[in-house]
Amino acid sequence: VLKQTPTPHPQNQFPALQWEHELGLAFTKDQMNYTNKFLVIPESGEYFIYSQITFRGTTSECGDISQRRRPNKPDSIIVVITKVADSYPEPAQLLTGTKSVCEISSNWFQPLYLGAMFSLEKGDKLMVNVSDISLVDYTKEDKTFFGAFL
Amino acid sequence: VLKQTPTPHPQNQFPALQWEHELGLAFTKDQMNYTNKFLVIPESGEYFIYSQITFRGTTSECGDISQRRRPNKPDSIIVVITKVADSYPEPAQLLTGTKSVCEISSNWFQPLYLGAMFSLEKGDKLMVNVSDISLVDYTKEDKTFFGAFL
Amino acid sequence: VLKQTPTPHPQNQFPALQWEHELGLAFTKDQMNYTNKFLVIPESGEYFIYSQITFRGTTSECGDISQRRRPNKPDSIIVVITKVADSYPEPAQLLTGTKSVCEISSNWFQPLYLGAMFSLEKGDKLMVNVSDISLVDYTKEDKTFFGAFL
Amino acid sequence: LLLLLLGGQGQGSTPGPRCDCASNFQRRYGPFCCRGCPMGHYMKASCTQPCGDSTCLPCPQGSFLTRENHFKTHCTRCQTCDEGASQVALENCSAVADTRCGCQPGWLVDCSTKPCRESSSFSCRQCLDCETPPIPRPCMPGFFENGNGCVSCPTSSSSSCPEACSAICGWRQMF
Repeated sequence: VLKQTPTPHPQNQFPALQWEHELGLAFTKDQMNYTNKFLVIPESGEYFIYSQITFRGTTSECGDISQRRRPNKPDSIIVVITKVADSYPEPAQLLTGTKSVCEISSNWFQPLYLGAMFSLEKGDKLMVNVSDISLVDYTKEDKTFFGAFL
Repeated sequence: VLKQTPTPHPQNQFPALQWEHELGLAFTKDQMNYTNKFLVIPESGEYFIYSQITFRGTTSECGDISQRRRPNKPDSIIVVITKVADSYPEPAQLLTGTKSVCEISSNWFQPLYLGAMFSLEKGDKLMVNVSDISLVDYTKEDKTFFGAFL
Repeated sequence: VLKQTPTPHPQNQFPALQWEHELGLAFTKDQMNYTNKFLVIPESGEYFIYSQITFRGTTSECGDISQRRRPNKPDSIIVVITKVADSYPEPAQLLTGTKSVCEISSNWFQPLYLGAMFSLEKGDKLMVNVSDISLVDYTKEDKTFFGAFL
Repeated sequence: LLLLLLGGQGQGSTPGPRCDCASNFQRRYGPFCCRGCPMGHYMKASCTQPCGDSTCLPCPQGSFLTRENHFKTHCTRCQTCDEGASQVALENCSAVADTRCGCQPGWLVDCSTKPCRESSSFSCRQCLDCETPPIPRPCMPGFFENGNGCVSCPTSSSSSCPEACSAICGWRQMF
């Protein structure tokens, strides 16, 4: 994953992540194409799509147990793998990882992993959206990654 | 995953989940058959089997830190992918995801993901069992899913 | 996974796990070879590599909320899938799962799952390293596992 | 003319034991119905003659199968007792039974979860601290000890302020 440059995104949509697709462990093959945050599907078929996002943050308000009267509401971390197709104007959420966060420690970090098989069409585009880009650990390629294979 | 109709199950066995296998993102192909909570293997070979279950609940007794004398015992969430074969009368646990739950927040939600390759025989049947069906988030197909491919 | 015999390991390196590769659900095929903690790649190509490690421990110091002045630093659990190649003297970290641990319960247990596709060369060796071998649940083969396929 | 056909249904001319895979301890492999393997053995190969025995080999060390007349091609791996949780093997794994893990005499089985499930992990605790009540630990900040429980500190000014609550309501005592 690349260090993310904050970009405006529609209010009801989670921001999409940018990815490195050539350096280090990253690679594309057999006409699988990466462009502008999207993996572009080169031929129709069943693809296994996967991603891991490592999130990290400082202590959450919910975890502040000193002034506690009753349990607080948790924060959350969310990752969504989304498909955009020419055949239909609305993106489709293929995979969602969602976890509540109520950590009592001074800082926290945790991964969310997703992976499943989907029937895709040539030209379909895949992106990864997250609830809060500032919580994404973009420091190392082995912690946060995204891919698909036929 | 489908909304689950509570069904009686043997005391020492976790309940199996029911799945949608045709609507939306769900599909079966190449004689892979889904029937009565089971994926039925059409031909012998090595299959990659995967599942994600999103669990959600309200605060757990363990997380009630106000009445604390000493650390409480956690509750737990468990998902097991099980194989049933004609060749042997006892089911085999292929994959197990198990996590302790001791949340201090008013509510919590988290996924458990599993995936691995297994050598399977034609006619083998796969099901997904969970420790507590009432904690399974069945609301959206991209949060809780199950599949296998050759 | 096998019960681990503690072995000396370089200070800056996490210990590697030992695996069962024949009994029960474990198997190797098509010249994929397992020797001395390593999976050895038999032919060049793109491999999907995956592993789950179930960690378990007793309550962590960070989770001791009775003496709390301000939030403690969390412990952590880390799993790394590492590649060792003849072509380069240093191992490469392919996949990393890292999670903070600050549990208030008397004991805790949780899995970390990893899986992704990599371009590998014939003779490359894969191993799984963990931050603390004593926290690994080695009791059952369906909780902690490791594999790769072409 | 009544032609009465009995027996083997085309499986060889001599009338042998009933061999039509109907009984539950026979299974069809290709043209033949085979008999299964005994407990403690896995099926290496199916039979090569009608109603023959499958080739069955003993489960390797560290694996087992508990059932008779089966057709499983690999044995189940024995579980390992969790030494980190002070478990011991009450019964070692054999070819016909899994390891039975438990606690040594004088130690208490302490289930790891609440509720305790059959598959829940457990640890063993020495019994010298089984009977004695748990060492009382101070209540959480914002709570004070009342009887054997913790009660939240008063916030209204009408009631007195227990010492443990001085950080919360102690200022009122000064006026």
